[in-house]
Amino acid sequence: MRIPLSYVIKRIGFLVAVLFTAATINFIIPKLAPRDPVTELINQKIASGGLTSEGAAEFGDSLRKLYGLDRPLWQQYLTYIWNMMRFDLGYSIVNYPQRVSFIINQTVYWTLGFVLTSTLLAFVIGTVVGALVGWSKTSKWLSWLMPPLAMFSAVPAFILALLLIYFLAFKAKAFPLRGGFSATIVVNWKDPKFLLDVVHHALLPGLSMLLVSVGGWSLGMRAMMVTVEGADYMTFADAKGLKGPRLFFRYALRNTLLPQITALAMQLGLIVSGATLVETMFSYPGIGNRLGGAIRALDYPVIYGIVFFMVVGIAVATLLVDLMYPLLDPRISYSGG
Amino acid sequence: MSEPILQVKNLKVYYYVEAGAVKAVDDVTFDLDDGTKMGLVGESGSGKSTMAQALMRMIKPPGKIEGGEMILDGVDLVKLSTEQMRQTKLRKLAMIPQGAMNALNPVMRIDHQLVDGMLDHGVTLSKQEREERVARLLEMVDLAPKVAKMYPHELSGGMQQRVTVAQSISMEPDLIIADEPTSALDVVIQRQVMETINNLQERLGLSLILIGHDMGLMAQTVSRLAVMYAGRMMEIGATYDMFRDPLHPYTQLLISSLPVLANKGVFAGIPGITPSLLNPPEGCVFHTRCPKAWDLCSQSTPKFTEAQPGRWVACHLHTA
Amino acid sequence: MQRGQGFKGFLNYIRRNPAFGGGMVLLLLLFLFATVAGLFVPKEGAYPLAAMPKQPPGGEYPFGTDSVGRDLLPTTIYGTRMTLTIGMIAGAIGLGVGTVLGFMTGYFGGLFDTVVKFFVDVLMTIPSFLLLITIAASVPNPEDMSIIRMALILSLVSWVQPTRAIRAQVLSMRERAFVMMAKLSGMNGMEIIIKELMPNLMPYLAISLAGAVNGGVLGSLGLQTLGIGNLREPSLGMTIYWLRYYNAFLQGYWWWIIEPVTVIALIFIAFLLLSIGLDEFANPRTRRTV
Amino acid sequence: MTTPLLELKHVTKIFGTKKDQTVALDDMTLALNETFPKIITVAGESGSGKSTTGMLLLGFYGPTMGEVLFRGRPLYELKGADLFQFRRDVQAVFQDPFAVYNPFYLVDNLLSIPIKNFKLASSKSEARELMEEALERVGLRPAETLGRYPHQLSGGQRQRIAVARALLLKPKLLITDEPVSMVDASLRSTILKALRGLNKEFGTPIFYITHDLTTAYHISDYIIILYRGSVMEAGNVDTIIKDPQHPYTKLLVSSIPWPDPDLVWGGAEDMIQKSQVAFKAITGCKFAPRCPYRMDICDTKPPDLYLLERDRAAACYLSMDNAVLPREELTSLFAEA
Repeated sequence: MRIPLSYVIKRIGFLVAVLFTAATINFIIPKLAPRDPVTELINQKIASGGLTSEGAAEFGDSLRKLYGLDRPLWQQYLTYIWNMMRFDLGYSIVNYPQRVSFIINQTVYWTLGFVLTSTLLAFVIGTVVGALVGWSKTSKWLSWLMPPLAMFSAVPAFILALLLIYFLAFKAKAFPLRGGFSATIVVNWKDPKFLLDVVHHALLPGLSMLLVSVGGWSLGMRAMMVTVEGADYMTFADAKGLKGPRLFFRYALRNTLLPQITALAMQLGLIVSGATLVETMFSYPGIGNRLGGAIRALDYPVIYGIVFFMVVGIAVATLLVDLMYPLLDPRISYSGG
Repeated sequence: MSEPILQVKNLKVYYYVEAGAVKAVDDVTFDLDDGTKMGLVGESGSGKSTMAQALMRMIKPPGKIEGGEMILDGVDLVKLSTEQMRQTKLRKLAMIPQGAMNALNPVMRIDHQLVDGMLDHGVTLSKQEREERVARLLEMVDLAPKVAKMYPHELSGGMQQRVTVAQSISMEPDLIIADEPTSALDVVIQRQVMETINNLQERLGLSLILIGHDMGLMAQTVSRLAVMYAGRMMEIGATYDMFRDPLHPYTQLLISSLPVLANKGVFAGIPGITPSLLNPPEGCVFHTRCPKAWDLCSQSTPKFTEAQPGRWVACHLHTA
Repeated sequence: MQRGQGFKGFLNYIRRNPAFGGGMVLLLLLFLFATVAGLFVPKEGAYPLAAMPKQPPGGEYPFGTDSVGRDLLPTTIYGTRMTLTIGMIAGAIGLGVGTVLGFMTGYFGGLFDTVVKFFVDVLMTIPSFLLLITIAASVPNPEDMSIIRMALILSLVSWVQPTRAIRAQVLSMRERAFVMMAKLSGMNGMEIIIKELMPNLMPYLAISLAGAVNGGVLGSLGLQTLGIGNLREPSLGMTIYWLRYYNAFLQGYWWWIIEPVTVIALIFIAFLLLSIGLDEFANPRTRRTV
Repeated sequence: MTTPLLELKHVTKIFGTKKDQTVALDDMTLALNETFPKIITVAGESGSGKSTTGMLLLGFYGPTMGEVLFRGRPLYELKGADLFQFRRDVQAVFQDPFAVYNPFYLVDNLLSIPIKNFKLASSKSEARELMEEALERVGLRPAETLGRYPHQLSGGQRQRIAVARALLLKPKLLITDEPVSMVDASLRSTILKALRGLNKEFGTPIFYITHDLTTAYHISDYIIILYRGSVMEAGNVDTIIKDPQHPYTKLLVSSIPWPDPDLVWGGAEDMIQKSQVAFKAITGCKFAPRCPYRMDICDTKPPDLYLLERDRAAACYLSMDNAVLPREELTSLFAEA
């Protein structure tokens, strides 16, 4: 099955629109807010003793020139968009002269590791469990799984994380309380001991993401399974005397996967938001925790930069899921609408 | 006279709802001779579709086969285990479904759908045999070989229905149950599909039960006709006799309400409304609307009896 | 769905739809906890230095105290009240805007619909929480934001989902034959929206409201946990922020963790049950015909 | 000549996007007069444009090209009192006897709302009388019908209430779209009889849309046979059903399943082609790809309507020896001799 080019172009056009809107929001909001990053930076420098109040005005003007803040708004906007297109996200105020892109690069892989793993695992487990529970021919005890899974799905991951930390890390001492690796270990990605330590640290944050999303996927899957079981093609397949496994996998599951994958595309944003807070709870060295830190320190370029980066990531991932969809559904027509 | 391929005896299918038992099929008895086409007509709520589901043993809860026998080629389907019934389906008893546009798996190519039923009934086929089998089945229903590699949505409603017909004959069953197979199709296509089914029935010597509400279609296709009303069998006989000399007052009214070429502008309906299946009237279920009803009709249920050779009717007018 | 059977009918319905009943009861209990309990417990206890610090539950402090001397009973009561209030204001605004936009765009279509649909689609891709962070962190003095300002910020994103959901429902419903019939009976557009569509969409409006309030609560918790929002006034998110700030884990102050987490979990479980129940109400799968 | 009540003028309706277009109705001109109390059937298979014609006449679709005129004024121009008058004068009965009811209200609403809006009664009791009278005319007992919800009545009862509504409103024109196709056979006659009664007693013209030539033959005076948006044959219903001239009409008529064991399908076998040619851009007669009498001329341009008799015309080159009836004068076929 081929993906029609016009569909790809249309979809990419939408991606550009999303990114453009996100960038514009990022540009406008600070301008609307009655606060001046330069003054704040100067105040910080004064407070930290790096600058005297006499030199402040002069320093401020030179800074404004450096950031282009003395130019007309539309010029600033164009420069800003141009910078965004090159992924030039500027400098951190607090950790000047660290570039925001450097901070992202430093933290993003930590996040990707545990978020991708837990999301995929949760998606697979949740889909299978939901499918089995929804399938009328499986035994009924399976449906007892649903209430606890549903409970977990209702609670935000970072709230569940608190409980996991307290019970599993603090009380049972089965997992580390915080961080991405032990303070006592030498960072060496080629050392299996270090890798094991990293995995050990990632397990609890991953588990809190996993527990929360498994319930959601299985609830959705169960509902779709019930709908599909009522479809005419299932009745006819049953009338053909097909064996149970074929009915389940080739007919029911195959048809429910499509909406499930749509749901995955829709959930990406929620997953990233959830991961941000989970990382904060665990002081995990990922991008979300870094965002939390920037918020506490009011380090605006880092906040805007990371948010923009996350939006790009989600938009691209959504695009990929959307492009995958037609490979699974032969019915899709891309003629528009 | 050949032996009956199917004998249905005192079949009862009830649906249990909060308010009580809905008697969707109540005490239905009939025989079907080998190699015949029988039509089963009835209005909505008559139980004709429930009959189809019951014969396939596909009654879903809260429905249940409450009693009776369905003997297909000497085997009582009611008594079979789920697995035995699964093996019976397609091999001895197949179905042509109603909703042509939704009866095929939308994400599977036609050839796979045509073959998988056979595979699950113990037929082993090499890749080449498979292709030949699919091509022959498609040819039998007048479809081009290229249809094998297509998806259902690429086919018109008539073509999809032909695929389901091909599916149903793939293991040459004894009996095919067609549940309003053309109700979603245009007249010309309807005629084509029905003629295809007719040809196959004759060629393969199958028996066929055609379920529907369209008396016109019945007049055109079946040799015997069974009329159901409110869950009960009213009358069975040769199609021609049923149209020309209906015995049961319900059949009489039904036939006279039909628009034919000769009676333009004559509009005769059956007054009254169908009774509730939850609380069917005492006695004959039709007595509330029957112009010929008398005391006895509201007191005792008429027996379904052979009034003339090959002609069965459930009416007190004919039991005496 | 059967109507016109009064309270008994309602009870009967609850029996067939226990999720709906469970959600309602749980939510009601939480409301009572946040309101009635407040009549007996003064708010003063919810501020630092109001009590003996680091006390486990019991005796004078049934919920215990935190490490700076907040009594956790009033903190939880007033925190729940604050969190629910923020969620309800944001949810109500979101539903209000969403209803107006959803009906207008869904029923009348046109350029306005195209524009709104585009923004909704874009905002569905941009996670609302990230948008909230950007906005909330940019306002002056994010650390002492009022309830109203917090709720208003949350409502900047809480209209998106309701708009989308209601628009979709209206789109499918406006093609229904009874709408054509209403036109043929001399009804105009607004009359049709209010008299014909609205009543049928009630369950969907209720689902949207539950979703929007749920989203508001979740958003406020998330922001407060990151330290955006009023950190002096008691709220559930603020409690989470402080317990992390003072490393309640390392000290083993279990009550400080368990209490807010339990209340938060109960709030979300109530919303989950409610939305499952409302969904069942809107699309009953048990409708059977013979 | 008086202005017709409702008129299609060179109306073309195209559905779909630029790439994937379906011409539902192709250059149709038709005038319906309130002073001509006949029943005109529009018949055709799915995709013939018959229902689209109804929707255009009711103003629920706008034409892609051409105009729909109510008393000489385009429908889209109508506002306020004029639009109200249009709604008052042109009424409809639809196919699905459930969908026309708002499930939230009692079935009474279907009758009481137009009575209220169109001010047909001066008091509540008068309104009640009107409703009861109309219900009795379609064979319903008011006590068993009013005060119920739609799901508490049978399909036949619901459809009869819809017909009662038309009887009560006594419109200047009634458009019925497959009014009996979802109703049991034993009730069809009752409903058709009520429609015929409205037509005969109150002189209401009826535009009867159907795929079912048996009911068309029984109820109507004239018939228009549509195929893929174009008129194939039109005129007196008796002669067309008993002696069709256009090859398409022949095919249709020969496929009617008459409920008569003496009238079994036969003849016209040669017309039924096994596999249908894919429809590409057709420059000539739309039926040519399926037509057994296809000639070279058929592919050149669409045939005109040729006048076979005073009240009958066919769009087929086989009839080209006859006088041409300009397509915009289709209505002239439906006139008293």
